[in-house]
Amino acid sequence: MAAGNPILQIDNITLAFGGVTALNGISFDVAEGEICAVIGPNGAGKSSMLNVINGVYVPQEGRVVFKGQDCTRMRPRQIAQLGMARTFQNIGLFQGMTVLENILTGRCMKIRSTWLEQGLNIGRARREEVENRRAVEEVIEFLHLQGIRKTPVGKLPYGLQKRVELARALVAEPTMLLQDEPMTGMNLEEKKDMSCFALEINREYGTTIVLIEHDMSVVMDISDHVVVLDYGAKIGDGTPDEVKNNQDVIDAYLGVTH
Amino acid sequence: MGFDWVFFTELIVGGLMSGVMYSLVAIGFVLIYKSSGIFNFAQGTMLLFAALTFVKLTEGGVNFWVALPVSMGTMVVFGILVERFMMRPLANQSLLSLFMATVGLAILIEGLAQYMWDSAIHGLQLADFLDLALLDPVNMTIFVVDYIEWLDILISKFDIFATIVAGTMILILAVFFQKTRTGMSLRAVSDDHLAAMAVGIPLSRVWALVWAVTGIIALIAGLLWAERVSVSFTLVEAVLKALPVILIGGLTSIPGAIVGGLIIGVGEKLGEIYLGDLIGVQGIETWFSYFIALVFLLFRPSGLFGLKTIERV
Amino acid sequence: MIYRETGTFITSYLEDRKLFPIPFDKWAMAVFMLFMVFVVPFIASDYWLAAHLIPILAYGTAALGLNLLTGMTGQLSLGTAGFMCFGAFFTFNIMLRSPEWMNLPLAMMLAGSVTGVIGIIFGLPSIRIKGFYLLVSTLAAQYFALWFFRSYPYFLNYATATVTLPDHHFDFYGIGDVFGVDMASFEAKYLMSLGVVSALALFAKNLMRSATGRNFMAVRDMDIAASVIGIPVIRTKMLAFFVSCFYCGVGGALFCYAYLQVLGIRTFEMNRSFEILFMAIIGGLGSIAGSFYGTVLVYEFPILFSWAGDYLFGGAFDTAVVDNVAKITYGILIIALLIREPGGLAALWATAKQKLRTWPFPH
Amino acid sequence: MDTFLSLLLERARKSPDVPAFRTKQMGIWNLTSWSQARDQVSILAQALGQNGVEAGTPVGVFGPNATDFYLGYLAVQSLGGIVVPIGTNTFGEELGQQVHSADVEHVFAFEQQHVDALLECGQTCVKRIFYINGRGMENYTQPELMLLSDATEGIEASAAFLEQMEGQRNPQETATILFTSGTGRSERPVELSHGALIATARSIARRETITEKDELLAYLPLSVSSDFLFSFSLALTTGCTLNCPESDDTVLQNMQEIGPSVLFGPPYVYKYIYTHASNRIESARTFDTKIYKSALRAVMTVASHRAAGQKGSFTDWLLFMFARMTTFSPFCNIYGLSRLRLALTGGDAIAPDVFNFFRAIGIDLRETYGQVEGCACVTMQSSEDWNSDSVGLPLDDTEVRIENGEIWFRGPGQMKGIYKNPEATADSIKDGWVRTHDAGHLDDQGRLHVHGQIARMGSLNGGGAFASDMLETRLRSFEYIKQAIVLGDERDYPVAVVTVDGTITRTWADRRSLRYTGYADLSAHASVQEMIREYIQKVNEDLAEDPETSGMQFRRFAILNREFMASAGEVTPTRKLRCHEIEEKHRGLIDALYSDALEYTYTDPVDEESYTVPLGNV
Repeated sequence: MAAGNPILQIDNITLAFGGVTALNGISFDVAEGEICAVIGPNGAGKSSMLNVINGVYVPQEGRVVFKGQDCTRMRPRQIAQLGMARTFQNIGLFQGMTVLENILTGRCMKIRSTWLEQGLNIGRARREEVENRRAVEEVIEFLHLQGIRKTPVGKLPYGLQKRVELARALVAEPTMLLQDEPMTGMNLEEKKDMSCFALEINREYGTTIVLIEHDMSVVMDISDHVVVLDYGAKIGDGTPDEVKNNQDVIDAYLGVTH
Repeated sequence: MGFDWVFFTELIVGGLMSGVMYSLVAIGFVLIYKSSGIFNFAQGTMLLFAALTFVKLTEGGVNFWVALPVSMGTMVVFGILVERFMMRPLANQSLLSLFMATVGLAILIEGLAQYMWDSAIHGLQLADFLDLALLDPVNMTIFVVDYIEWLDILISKFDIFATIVAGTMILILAVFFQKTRTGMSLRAVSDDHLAAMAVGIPLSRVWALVWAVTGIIALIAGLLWAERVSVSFTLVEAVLKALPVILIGGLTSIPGAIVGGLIIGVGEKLGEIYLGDLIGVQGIETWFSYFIALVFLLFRPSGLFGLKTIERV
Repeated sequence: MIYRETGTFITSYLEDRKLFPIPFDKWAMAVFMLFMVFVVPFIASDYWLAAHLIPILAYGTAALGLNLLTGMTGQLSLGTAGFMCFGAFFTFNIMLRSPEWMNLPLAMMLAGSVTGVIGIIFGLPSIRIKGFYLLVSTLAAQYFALWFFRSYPYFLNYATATVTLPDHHFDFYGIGDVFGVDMASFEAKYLMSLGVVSALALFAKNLMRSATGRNFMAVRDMDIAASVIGIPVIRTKMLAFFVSCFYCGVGGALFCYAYLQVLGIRTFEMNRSFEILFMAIIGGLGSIAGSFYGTVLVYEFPILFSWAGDYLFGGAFDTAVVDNVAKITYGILIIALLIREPGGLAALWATAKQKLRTWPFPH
Repeated sequence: MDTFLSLLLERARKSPDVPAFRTKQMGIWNLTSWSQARDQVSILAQALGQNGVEAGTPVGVFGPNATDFYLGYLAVQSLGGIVVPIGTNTFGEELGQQVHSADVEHVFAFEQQHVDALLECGQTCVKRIFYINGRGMENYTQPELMLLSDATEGIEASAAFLEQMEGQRNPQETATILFTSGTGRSERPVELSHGALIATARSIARRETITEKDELLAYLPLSVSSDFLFSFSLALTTGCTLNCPESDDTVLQNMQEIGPSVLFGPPYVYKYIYTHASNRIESARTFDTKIYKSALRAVMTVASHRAAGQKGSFTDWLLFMFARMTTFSPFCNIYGLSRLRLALTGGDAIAPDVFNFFRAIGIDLRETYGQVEGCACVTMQSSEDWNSDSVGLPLDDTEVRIENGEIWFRGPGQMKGIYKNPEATADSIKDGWVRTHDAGHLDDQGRLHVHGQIARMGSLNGGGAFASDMLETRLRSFEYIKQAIVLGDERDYPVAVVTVDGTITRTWADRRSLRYTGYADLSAHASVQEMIREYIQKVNEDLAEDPETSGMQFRRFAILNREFMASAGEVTPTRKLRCHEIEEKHRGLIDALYSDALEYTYTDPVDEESYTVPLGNV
């Protein structure tokens, strides 16, 4: 369906917590360079899906293949090293740090100097700090965060925190970006900004984006490919138009009982 | 030399009995942890304070049956004060701050206990009081420190008594929290603070109650423990022993505290005798219980009965 | 009010990373350090050096070590005194059993490193265990340390209870003789402690403003997010244990060598761990300078209190009473501080500074 | 006589390493010294020359305040081209009109957003767009686009090239085309020569001894004439450093970092700081508030003495010094005003309260009067002018006269004319005098007093005189009122449409525990209505005292559901209200104000939501 090679293959994923099945035999592909939206009503298993993709949860069955590597059982860090970054639904920022420090943590995989060099503040450690800062500044400019560099993230309004989190993910230069409900709790203008950012990231850096959204209308305009989940099962998969006209999807969203 | 089964059994029984005592202390921790997420560091000094209050009263010639309720009352007042002046102002702060506050509370109580009474070491012959108090009708002198012998196994009578008291306390508490309205509201609070408040459970009252109950537990545990280790600062350290117990059981589980207590009680005794012999050094019981707890925790990071949390992100 | 920040701007990223971005702070610190190095040894009496400054430096190092672990990385520890014990004993043994060329600072670093490795061992459970559950592991370290050195008197050179640390351990390649300075004098010990502590504090500060420090704090604030963005959580925790225990070990060595002059197991009882925990908490978890503020307050509080008691009531009360009142006041102080400012003295100071910066505005 | 090019070369010769421009980019301040500036300009100029820019070519410069664009000015001017500055937030019809009326064929633009705006503005006269930042533009294939670094590739810095160009330049050449702000009349392209701009800047610099050591902050949109004069021209004539902030949101922050010593700001800037500060102090603890307020009283007392020319008591003076030291010196530090020795305002009347406040706390604030036609500055107050009613004496060699109540001026700073429009030029310049379309009078000391735009003065239907500008300034004096427009010409009575300042009104409302959901809801709140009414009543009482103004008392007013916005075309880049547009847009509301209605419901075209605006009787 989607053009381009699949960069991420989700193959028959089943995930259960105790007796509760959160995901039931989900399969779909994400093509390289596309924006793929995973939508569904509350409790459909969207976040669990994301957590499986980047290794926070290990599924009972099925495989996740990213860039041709089976990463079903990899740790989140290993998957991050393969080039996957993500943002969290309830903001996964480090509350004790400033905006700048938070974004700098996104560069952690680029650090080559040892802690001894850093503690002595010599050579490579100093150079790396400057290099990483430069990379961070580019993202700051891109996402218009210039005014709040030294602000502790806890003091920022919700919408800005989300943006800082996006910055932290971007600064790692990922090939794939997972966004967990990037627009929830935002006003219309912030939502517009957020979708613009997603489009720009996708266009300029060629980053593949998988985003989860509760609200269908926001993502339909920006995504190339939509996967619909409901009660842990996949009920729709296709272009936004195909999905919009899918009877199951309409039922799920209108709350028709099965 | 064959295996000394009698000695072994004695160890097990002794271990189980001290385990019950550990459990009693541990339950105090668990109650507070469950209701407010705080690891109550002041538990040890509360024991000391309660025991000292009682000892000083009786030393001053107060009758046992008066001293006991007066001490209990003191602990209830204490619980209410803690809620009002510590818990409430700290309500929305991080768990670490709350933990530290209890550390501060521990110092405060320690100073208070020693200021109000004194810092000398007191012996406590609970058995004497009990004999006097209960006026043992058939003169069986069951409470005199003594041993009974059964199948060649020597068991301290006082230990039996302590076990019975502790066991009863645990039972009462269990019933209280499972069946009564107040107990249920406590459980609701422990599940979800906000939700509990939303349905109209008065958080501050529940907290005050929990601290008061903990105070009473501390009194009883303090008295039983003091019999063994005397009323002094050592009582505080003895309580640190309860730490592995609750951690094995899981900080949130009362049954866990009981099982944990038994495991530690037995494990410690066995380790001391057999493992100590094996490696040829004495005194490993100071750290052996922590070691046992670690081994358990490595396999079950939230303890045996602790809630396994699914990390939601 | 005293801060004049208008007109201070940066033209490079290195400038933005400066230790003291505000010139006023830089100068204040420089003056303070010069005073500590060049003035204090000449004006302070032996009593002041031996009973105030040196112990504060030693305690401060340990509190800083604990702060790196608990405040920065969020791993709660009650084993500080145990790690200090390792550090002190190893330093003594290295000095005792190594050839002539060994010197005390080097021995302390070596002993600190060994302590760090032991720290990693006791830190291993932190891979699986989180929060308060981790107390078990650090308590095990505490009791294990005491038991270990009690059980193997070899490490105390077969002395009973305590051993007096010999003066020649302080010798530094005969440098004292060259300058005619007694290296075992309090002045020399003070300067050595100050040097070691300053170097360690600077190292800690550098570490905290670099990638490693950010990793520490990331693990503290949200370890799942940390692992998702690629921070090696386990390695970070182990490193935190290593660095923290290194500091505690050096602190323990300073405590015995510079302060107590004797080495014994009883120095490192459980109580010491608590004392240092208070220092870190009251000073402010997560703040390097805070460790020292806390140390000063916790260490000096009882002294000041009993002095004030004597002064005001002229010994009308017995010392035990004053002690207990001190404890009560102290407990209330901790609770009040936590209610008012959970970030400790460092946060209070930061607030005050902020207030000075934004006066007349509230923020 | 000098041109901007000769000034640059002189600076680069005399003080090559002195900082010329400083721009905050990527979190740090990047310095450009005069010699670096010369080298970059020579490269840029050669590149532009190769791409067809020559003497007399208008070149659009479209971007934010940044070193690159001021260097762009110089490059264009060194070739004899005409700089047409375009503000970074200009787009659509407005952009098209500017590009069209100044015949812009070449544009020097910043990034994607600007290129998009140019491509979409509907004008095809643009032949070449140089852009600096190519991010996101990999897929742009339009032939007119050229990445600047491609254009300058292989070109070496050459001072000789610039020196050769210098010989061909002439101070009478047009340096720039700036647009009149268009609050009343339509926007007109005004041609200003090198000589006029340099003479005006020199005149100011001489009066105030502005030197190399001064720091300027350039933050107004490039298209604003004050920016051209008070940033670019002043920097080149005096050699002081021109600082450019990082972005629009960080101006205040960057101002604190730099601590400018000379600053020009339209009245809204000072009003903003004033309101911001009073809002901040409102949320302080009462103790702090009390100290602040008594300090303010102390300085205000002395200031009013000085304004009245009296000598205050020694105690007053002592209190005054104490208040300045303890309260207002830190105050200035927070807002980055500590090193500010000359603050200028102009372009619109400043509210007297705001003016007095800044003078009292120790900022040497001066009002200027100017027009694009006169290089943005014609008269300027001196530091002895403690009242905001006059705008001071004319600049050197400049004369001002009043004819039929209208202000006319002539001097070295006057314009060459309206670009390619001899009729308009002839209408504006008569016998060497330039007309201003403003009414005013000269006092006995020769100081100019401005009454407002003639077009906005008129009479009420009853026959009484009417001056909207004066009334608006009075309303704006109130810190809760952010914007005000007053109508009454050829109507029965004066009415006002005001907008409230969101931040400070929120604080006010929160203190009274009012319930509201957002700005619109708050502005329609009965208590807010009442507060504004009380103020307008006070204004009416003041008006009643003077027989000349007693006929202008307000009868009705409305508080709009949102602020007047630049994006809706209601406000100019310097945040002056565009009265005509507003009258057009809000005709329904205005009609309702002249009826008995107590509220007016309409659909706001900005967000297409329906709002009910309550209408108040004073």
